[in-house]
Order: sequence, then structure tokens, then C-alpha cells
Amino acid sequence: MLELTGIINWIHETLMANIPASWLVSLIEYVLIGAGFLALYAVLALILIYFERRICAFFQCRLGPNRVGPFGVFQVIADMVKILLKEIISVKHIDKVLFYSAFFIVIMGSFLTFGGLQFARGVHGADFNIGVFYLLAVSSISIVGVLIAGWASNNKYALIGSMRAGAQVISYELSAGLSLLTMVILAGSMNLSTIIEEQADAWFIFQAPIPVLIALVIYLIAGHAETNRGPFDLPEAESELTAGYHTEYSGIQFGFFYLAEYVNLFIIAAIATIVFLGGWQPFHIVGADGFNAVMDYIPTWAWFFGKAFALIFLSLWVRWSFPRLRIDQLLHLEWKILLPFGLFNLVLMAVWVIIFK
Amino acid sequence: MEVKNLRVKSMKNEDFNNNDYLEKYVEELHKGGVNVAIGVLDDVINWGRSHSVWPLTFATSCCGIEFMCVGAARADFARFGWEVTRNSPRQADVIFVAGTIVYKMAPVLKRLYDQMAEPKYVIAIGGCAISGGPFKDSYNVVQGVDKIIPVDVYVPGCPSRPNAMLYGMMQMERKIKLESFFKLPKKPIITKEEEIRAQIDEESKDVKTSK
Amino acid sequence: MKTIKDIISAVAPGVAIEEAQYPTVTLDPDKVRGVAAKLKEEGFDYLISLTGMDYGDKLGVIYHLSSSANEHKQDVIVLKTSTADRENPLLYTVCDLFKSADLYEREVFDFFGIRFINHPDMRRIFLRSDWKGFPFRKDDDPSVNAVPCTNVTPSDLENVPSITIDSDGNVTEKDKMLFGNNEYVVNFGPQHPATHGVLHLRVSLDGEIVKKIDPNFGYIHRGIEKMSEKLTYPQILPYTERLDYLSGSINRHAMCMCVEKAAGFEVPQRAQYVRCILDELTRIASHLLGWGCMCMDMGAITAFIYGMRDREHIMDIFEESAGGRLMTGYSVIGGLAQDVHPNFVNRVKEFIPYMRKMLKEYHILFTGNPIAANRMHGIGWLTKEEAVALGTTGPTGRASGWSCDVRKIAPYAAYDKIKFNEILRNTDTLKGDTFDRYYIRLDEVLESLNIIEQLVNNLPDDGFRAKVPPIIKLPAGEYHQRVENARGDFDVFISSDGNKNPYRVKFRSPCMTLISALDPLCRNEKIADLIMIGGSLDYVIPCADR
Amino acid sequence: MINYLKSIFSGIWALMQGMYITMLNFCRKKVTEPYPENRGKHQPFERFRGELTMPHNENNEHKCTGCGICQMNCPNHTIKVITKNITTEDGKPKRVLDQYLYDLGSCIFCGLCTQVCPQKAIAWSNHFEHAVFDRSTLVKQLNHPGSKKVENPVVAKPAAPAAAAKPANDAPKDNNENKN
Repeated sequence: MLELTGIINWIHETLMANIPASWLVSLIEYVLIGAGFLALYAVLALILIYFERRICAFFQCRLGPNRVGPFGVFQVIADMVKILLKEIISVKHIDKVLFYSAFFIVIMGSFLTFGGLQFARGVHGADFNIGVFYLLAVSSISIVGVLIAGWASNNKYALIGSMRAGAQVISYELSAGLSLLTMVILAGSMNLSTIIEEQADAWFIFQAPIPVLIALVIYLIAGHAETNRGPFDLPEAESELTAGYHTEYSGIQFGFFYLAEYVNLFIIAAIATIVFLGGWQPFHIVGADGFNAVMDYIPTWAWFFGKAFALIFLSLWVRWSFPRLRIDQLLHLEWKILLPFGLFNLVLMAVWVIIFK
Repeated sequence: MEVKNLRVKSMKNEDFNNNDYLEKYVEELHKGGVNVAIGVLDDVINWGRSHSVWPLTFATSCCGIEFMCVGAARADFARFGWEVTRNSPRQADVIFVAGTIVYKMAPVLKRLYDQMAEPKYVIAIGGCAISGGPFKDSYNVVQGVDKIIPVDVYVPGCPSRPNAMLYGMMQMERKIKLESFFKLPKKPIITKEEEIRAQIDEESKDVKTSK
Repeated sequence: MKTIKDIISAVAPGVAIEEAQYPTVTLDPDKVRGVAAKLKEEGFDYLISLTGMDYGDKLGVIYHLSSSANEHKQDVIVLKTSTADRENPLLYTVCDLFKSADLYEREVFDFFGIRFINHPDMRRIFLRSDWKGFPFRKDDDPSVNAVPCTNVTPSDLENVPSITIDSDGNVTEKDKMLFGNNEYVVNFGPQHPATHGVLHLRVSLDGEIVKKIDPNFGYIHRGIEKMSEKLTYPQILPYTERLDYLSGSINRHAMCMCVEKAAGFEVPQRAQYVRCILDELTRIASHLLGWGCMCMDMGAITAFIYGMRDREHIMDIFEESAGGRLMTGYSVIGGLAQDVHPNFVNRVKEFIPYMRKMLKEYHILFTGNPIAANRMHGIGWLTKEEAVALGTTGPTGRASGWSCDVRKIAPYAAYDKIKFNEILRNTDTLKGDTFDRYYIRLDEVLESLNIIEQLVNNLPDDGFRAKVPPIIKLPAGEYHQRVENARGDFDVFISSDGNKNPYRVKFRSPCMTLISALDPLCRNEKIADLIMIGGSLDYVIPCADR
Repeated sequence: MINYLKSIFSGIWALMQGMYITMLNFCRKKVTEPYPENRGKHQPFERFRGELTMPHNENNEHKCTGCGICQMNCPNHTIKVITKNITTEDGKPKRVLDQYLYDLGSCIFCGLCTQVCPQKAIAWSNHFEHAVFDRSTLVKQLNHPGSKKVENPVVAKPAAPAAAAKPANDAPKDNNENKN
């Protein structure tokens, strides 16, 4: 009843019953799914922005937005109204084509990744047999947008910022890939559905606690470095490069970067949830059937978003506690700490799988 | 929107200074009559704008420290949704001129203002920004930023208390709520670059001849 | 141990030593450099300040020299020189002896039009390069300059004029370019979140590496010194607070003491104690803000908010007793404006344990953080010699092992009645890095708490204000007062001709020398380090620009 | 190798301690003072210099003689005392206060005027809500229209503190009346 599959099936059946041409049904469903994803994308970004602003305020002994609507929940909507209607400045001496395509590439990258996620039992856009590989591939598209934005702006701050972003992503992609690969060994599949099904009895983190925990930590660090969020926000580096790669963007163009940043935050948390924490699978203890039944009663989408938001909270906690790394420290962390640990963990996982499975 | 319909959470209209200015302002805006549909749309837009004003991180002197205090835990302008300070003028909505503007800084301030995207607002904080304040007699201080850029709200004080700035922000909020998206208000015209250059040349000529 | 007089007569034989507040020597322009060089060999290696003067018929410069060595730390030697040529005044530079003179001489050129021979960089420092006239000359009319609103920055920032003289006395002027054509020059400021005000840094970069920095001042030059010449002494007081607004009450205290000493007013003990408490509270507030800003420069915004949160307690104490938050306006000539509020003592006593607890949290949150520690350790070394040559006093100098605390060197107000330590780091290695400059501020907060604790427990009860005449006139002469503000050695120099207005006022700004330290400290470091080192120096631009 | 691992784990330990501090503050009581909500309840301290006022007693009388000492002592010409000559009832010419103009927009709140005033005719109020849209409204006339000097200051003295206690209400009223 609380599951979303019921609604989806109902829509599908009503359409099938009323429209004779099956291609038309498929077309309508594609449009509906697209619209649904877009809506979810925007709503998630808004929720996350509000979430971050309140939580950041709480970490800093402040109250945060609380005057627009009850508890300030309409704050972000006001922001959206404003940013939509803000003037878009046409900057002189820019590479026009690249400048105006950069934010679309950023949004596209995050949206493509969004399409590959699994939100609840039976709720997902596309289910590839190489799902993990797909996520890794498309999630790094947005960095191309960042690089282009920095280059096309004809601004020295933006250029430095985007070059930093390039160096950062090339390095951290490696660790993120390695830690996901570790999990692929455990799951024996790259298909996200299979990975989630594998975790029905126990999440991966309980199946092989030591290597999975190491992989999770590495993935979270690398993931946040990829999304350019503090303490890895070097491409933006507010106190150094004013606004980094999006210095020259105004109005909704900047709004796209802003949205993408928050959705990327969610995407990292979502992938971590799916691969390490069982995705939408409820918390089960083998043998305790009564307990499992209670857990099953909670809808799967609640499980998924609950876990994802817990990870997001962790990320915010880290972000608002630590200072920013310097570029050489950033590379040091990747090449001298995360990568050796990741490689070691890969071997450890292989051994673990051989011994325990 | 009428001045009497303006609502600011936990404040009454009578609590605000200078309401007669707003009444005149609205009168001028409504001169051609108001379309009802556009009026409602305006209200929605202005609601969004007035509650999401992102300041530019700009401060020149003492008032800047009090401006930091507004951002810090005690006063916390995040409650109003103003805390997203942008370092790039392209993304900012309001510039708090917190501090003295001297002759060397004046062109920079003008440039910052020009770099901001419309709609943009200016709040002059403290005596220096309003009138030159303590440095009225100085040879190098601009006697009020309204000589360079149009100012929306003046917040007196030297430096003004954080709460006084919050009050100024609420005044700004009220002014934005009266605006019309489809009929932008006239901003006081600040003389253009060439004219000022010509003026400077002429003045220096005058001085020379008088000597 | 030689007395100062012996030293002076040894380095400048046959010159009369004037007995004023300090031993004063008047020299011909061509002799100053030689005497200064010899004095430097004798240990007088710290140029406190360099003051331009317009004597009416002559234009001159006053040098205040002191020593970093322990035996002569208290001593100040004053050298004076002047030239009668008002059309094209030329003096010899001392900037190869004292690095700090570099900016001081540019300042004198900017204000008085005195050019210094052999100085490598004779650009205007505070005023726009198209400014007409020299505002500090008594016969100057600054009103010929109109408000500039043009969007164009003056183009001649690049050109560095200098003036040299050869052995035959031929003067040659030449220009050279500051940056090469192939250099990647990035502007930091004037509007930049991390320059702590409106400093303009032109930074030549090689990728992320900083190659050269050219600080560009004057974006907040308000001409306070010139304005003071038209104001009475009580009227100057509020302006001293607006120099370095973070140590406002300390600066005001300096001005009050200078006038009181010159006019011979006795200040009640209670007033002196309260002033000291206020000074230390101001220092804590300033260091908290400095700490917070440095953390924010490194990306830890939460730490900044914590610093500001605890600073508000001090602001409450100020506001309750003095009636102002940032600008207390509490010290007046002769004592305090009004007696302390009945709650004052309790509030201060509550604040001390609270702050101690919070300091521990700061250390756990930020000092212990490996990211922060790794960023700060080993970056931006400043040796003691360099600190003395640059004149970077205050916490920055003390982090390099230079004992330069004026509260110890020349105790004023109640500082000789209490026990406190001068916080020094690296007294053995004699060089300090960014971490030392960061850490010493938190240590100083702790020491300030100790000072306040001693003072507030022994508050005397002998009235808060002495009787002063309604119109204060200082006898003709020159007066100098040093205090330790939150950033270093802040000096007030008053030259009086017996009127109710001073003839010339000069404030020695500790921040200007701190900014001049940016270039040597940041070379070959990264952009992120430039911002962080700037934070660790903790300069306040309006103080440097005045 | 051992040092390498040691440094990593000690680093992680230190990071977690930092996170503990932020979590501690997450759970602490928030220090924000909700300004417009607590209006009226929480005022700045009494001595706070928010605005210069001229306390009037219930007969609309003030104590200013128009001597102009405050104007002379003001560092930046914020105060303008305009006097006029009238003839008193017994036929003597007398100089009295006509307008006491105070420019809030350029005041630096140094307090010199109140310190030097021989009559203690002016005082500070802790009212701080001054933000306006129009620069010219910041120039205020402190003496109420039609007010005159207290004839016998000794009698008026007890009234002065009472007037000073609620100067916050006085100032805007004063301001409005000017415009009418």
C-alpha cells in the first residue's frame, strides 16, 4: 500500500486498457517517467538546500532560515523564484558556445547519473547489466562542464578553479572506481538490481564488515572530492578564488551549478546506499522473523531515502567541521593514502570472498 | 501592493520609519494603473525576491566587522534567508556598503555595482557610506555613496549595531515588496563616466583660472 | 654597557644631542644614512617609524630608531633631517638598511612630495596616481581633485619610477616595469573575501605557485592624520578608534596617554586599571576575530562563527559600561568617560572561565585538526632578523622569537603593577612559521585572561576621572607614546606648537609592516598559503591606510 | 610503515575529536537572539549611544540655552544650533534656541556633545532602529516645535530623567511632527 510499485502498475494498466497502440503507451510512459525524474530532481535539490542551510546553522549555534513560512521551509522556494527571474549578464570576451553549454553539461551529467539509480522496489529509470560502470562513467561528465565553464569564462579565478577541479577528479575517480570494484567482487555483478537483491538478508556492510567499511570510507571521501564539496571545495574555494569556476555566471546559469552541486551530493549518498548499505532493502537479521516483518512494514523508499539522508548528514557534518585542503594535500591524500588502501582493500576483499563464500 | 498591506513577520507597519516615502514610491509606480493579473504575479515575484536577497561579501572598514556579526551566531541574518553571501558580484543581489569609500575605491565600487545582475539593491551602512560621516572634512573621502551609486536604504550608526542592520534589511524587504516586475522603478541617474571626466576637467580648469 | 649618548656621540661626532623625550639628533640630509648605518651596527636595528614633516619653510623627516637587543630595548633615538627645497625635495633613502623604510618612504613621498634617492619604487602609495598635489603640505589645496567614478583603474600601476644619483651629483630618473609581459598576474582585491579589507594584491603566479606580490594600498586611506591637524585633542580620540577598529580602545588609550603625559595630567588608578582591562578585552576580541578569520580563510566557517559567538560576550561588556560595541569611546583625556557599570566586574569574572573553556574547544576543533596543522606547519617562515628589519611587531614578531611586547619594554598604565608573561615562541630557533603565528594568538588570549583576572580583583577606588581644563593645549614640543595593540607596536607621535590643535600627528601603524611581510613570506608558496599567511599576519587595512 | 599507519590513525582520531566539538555545539542551546521577535523585551544596554535626544518635560520645555558648545565640540559638524533673538516680556533682548538640528546620518556617536553640555540638555537614547529610504529624513530637529527653555532648571530637574527614560518614543514623534 505504501509501496510505489502499486501506483506504477496501476498507471501502466490504465494506459494499456485505454490506449490501443502499445508504442503510444510506451511513449506516454517515457514522458511520464522523464517528468517524474525531473520533478524528483528539482524537489530533492530544494529539500537538500534547505536541509543543508538548517543543519549548517545548527552546527554553528545559529537558527538558520526560519522566517519564511513555518520553520523557514519556503525559504528555498523564494530563492528559486528569485534566481529564475534574475538577470543573466552577457559577459564580453567569452567563448560563447562553451560558456552557454557548460552548465547544461553539468546538469546533464548529474541527471544521467540520477537516471541510473534505484529508489525503491521496482522504482528506477534504467536497469543496466553494467549499472555500476554506467554510474561511474556518467557521474564524471559533469566535471567536463566545470572545466569548460572555467575555460570559457575568460577569468583567471575561474581558470585556476577549473584546473583544480580537473586535477581533483582525475585523481579521485581512481579511488571511487577501486572501492566500487571491491564491492563488485563481493556482489559478483555490476547490475544494481542484482547487487541490491544480494543484500536482502544482510547488507554488504554486515556481510563483510572490514573490507566494506574501508571501501565505504574511501568511496565517501572520493565521492565528496568529486562533487567539489567541502573540505574538498577547492574549485570554488570561496576565500581564495571568490567563486571559482562559476565566478562569471549569473542568474539561473549559476542556479544550475548550485542545483547540480546539491544533487551530486545526493547521488554520492545514493550510490553509497545502494552499493554498501543495501539500497532500499530493509534492515534484516537472519533468523529474527518477527523483527524482519516489522522492518518490512516500513516502505522501501523510506529505507532508501533514510539511509541516503543519514549519509548526507554525515557529509554535512564533515563539511562544517573541517578546513579546506590545499591542492598538494589533496593529491597527497589520494595518491599516498586512499589509493594504497584501496588496492590493499581490493586484495583483502578477494581473499575474503574466497574464504567466506 | 499597498503600503498598508505590507507584512513583515513579527513587526507592525507603524514600527517602521519613513513610511511616507514608500507611499510616494507606490504612487509613482501605480501612475499608469495596475493590471490585476500582473499585480498578483508581481506579489509572488516580489515575495520571492524580498525573502532571498543574497549579499555581496563587501566591507571596507569598521561597519564590515559589525556586518560579520550580523552573519554570526548572535544576530544571524540566515533567519531572513540572507546568509548566502556571494563573493562574485554576478550572483549577488544586494551590496552592503559597509564602510568608508575613498576616491581610490570609488571606481571599484562603481564597477562592482555595474557587475551585479538586475535587480540589484544597495544598502548604505554607517555614517561613512551615508554622508562621509566622521571623514566629512577629509580630502580623500567620498561624501556619501549616493554620489556614485543609487542607494535604497540608509542605516545610520557608527558603526551600526547588528540589530540596526537587521532592521535596515527589513526595510529593504518592504521596499522590494512594493516593486513591479514589469515596470521597474526609476533609479536616480548617476552621471556617466564621460560626463564625470568632462566635469573633472572643467573643474580643474576653473581652479586654475581662479588661481 | 654603553649609554645611548656615548653611542650617538661615537657615530655622529660633533653633533649636538637634544634632550627631549628621547635623545634627538638633527643631521644634514647627506649624513643621515651614514649615521643610521652606524647605529644599526650598534644594535639599533628596528626602525619604529619614519615621519614626514612640513616645518613651513622646510620639509623634513623624523626617524624613530630602537633596538631589538635586550640591552637597548627601552631606548629610542630620534634622528631628524630636512631640506629647504620645496619644489623638488630630495633626501637619501634608508630602505636598504631597514626594509620597513620601503613603505614609509613611499608614504612620505605621497604626503609631502619628498623623493628618496636610491629608493627602488617611488610610486604613490595611498592616493591615486593621478592625484594632484601633496595633501600633507601646509600650503596644499586638495579640493582640485574631483570624485572619480570612472571604471578605469589608473594604468600606471605597472610603471615603477626611481631616482638615483651618481658620484658627481647627477640625478637620473628612470622607470621600470614591475611585472614582465609573460607573467600571469592575478588581482586579489580590492574586493576579495580574504584580504581582510580592501587590500589590493597583484600576484604573479606560476600555476598555483606565487612568484611575486605587489601590495597596493590606499583603498581606504581617509587622511586621519591630516584631519587631526584641524581638530582639538578630545576630538581626535574617536578617530584613533577608527584606525585599527579591532583594537580601538587600545589606540584610544595611546592617544589619551600621549596627551596626558604631555599636559601633565594625573590619571586616577581606577581609570588606569579599567583601561587596562578594556585593552585586554579588546585584544581578546581582536584575536578571536583574527583566529576566526584565519580559520575562515582556510575554509572552516564554523570556527569563524564560534569565534564571533564568544566575541559577543566582550561586546556586551563594552556596551554595558561604555555604551558602544566596537567603538567604545570610553577612555577620555584624564580618565574614563563614566564609571564602570555595576555589573562590569561580575560580567568580566563570568567571562574568564567561559573563555578558558572555549579555548580548549578551539584547540580540539582546529589546532588539532590534521588538515589545518599540515597546512600551517612549515609554511611562511619568518626569521627574527627579517621580522626586525620589516618591523613586524606584535604576535607576528613574537612568534619568531623577537621579544617586542611594549607592555614589557615600556610598561604603561597598570601593566607594571601586575605579573604577566610575554608570550614568545621559538626563542631558540629564532624563526616562526604560520602555525606559530596562529598558536601565539590563542596563547595571548589565555595570558590576557590572566591579566584581566589580576586587574579585576584589585580594582582601586579613587575616582574615574581627573579634572582637566575644558580646552586642552599642549606645550610646544614633540611627544611620542608607544602601546602594544592587538597587532603590534602602535605609536602616537604628536608635534605641538602650543595651540589647541596639534601641528602634526602621526600614528605608527603595525599593520603596514605586516603587509610588507607578505611578499617575502609567500614567495614560492601556493595561492591557498597566500590567503592563509595573510590570515596569520592578521592585518587590518584601515590601520595601514589611515 | 608503522609511522605511516600511525599518522593516519592519529589523524583520523583528531578529525573525529573535531567532529565531536561540532556535534557538541549542534546539541547546545542556540545563542541566536531572534531580533524582531524579541523586540521590546530585549533592548540594548541603557548606556548604548543610539541617538542624540533632547529630553523635554511635560510642559514641552527643554534645558538648552543655545550656547553652541556642543556644536563647537562636534568633530564633524553633525550638530547645528540655530538661535534667534527675541524680546522677553520685560523688554530685554534675549538669544534663545530656534532649531537644534542633528544629522543622524553623519553622527559618529563619540559622546563629546553630551560630555561638554553645561546644562545637560541633551542625552543619548538607546533607540537604534533608524533605517530610512530617504537621506534627508536623517536630519532631525531635536527641540520639539513650540518648545521653550525651562525657566527654572532646578524645578525641572526631576522631570529630565523621566523624559530620558522613554526617549525612544520621543524621537520618531518629533520627526513626524517636523514633516507636518
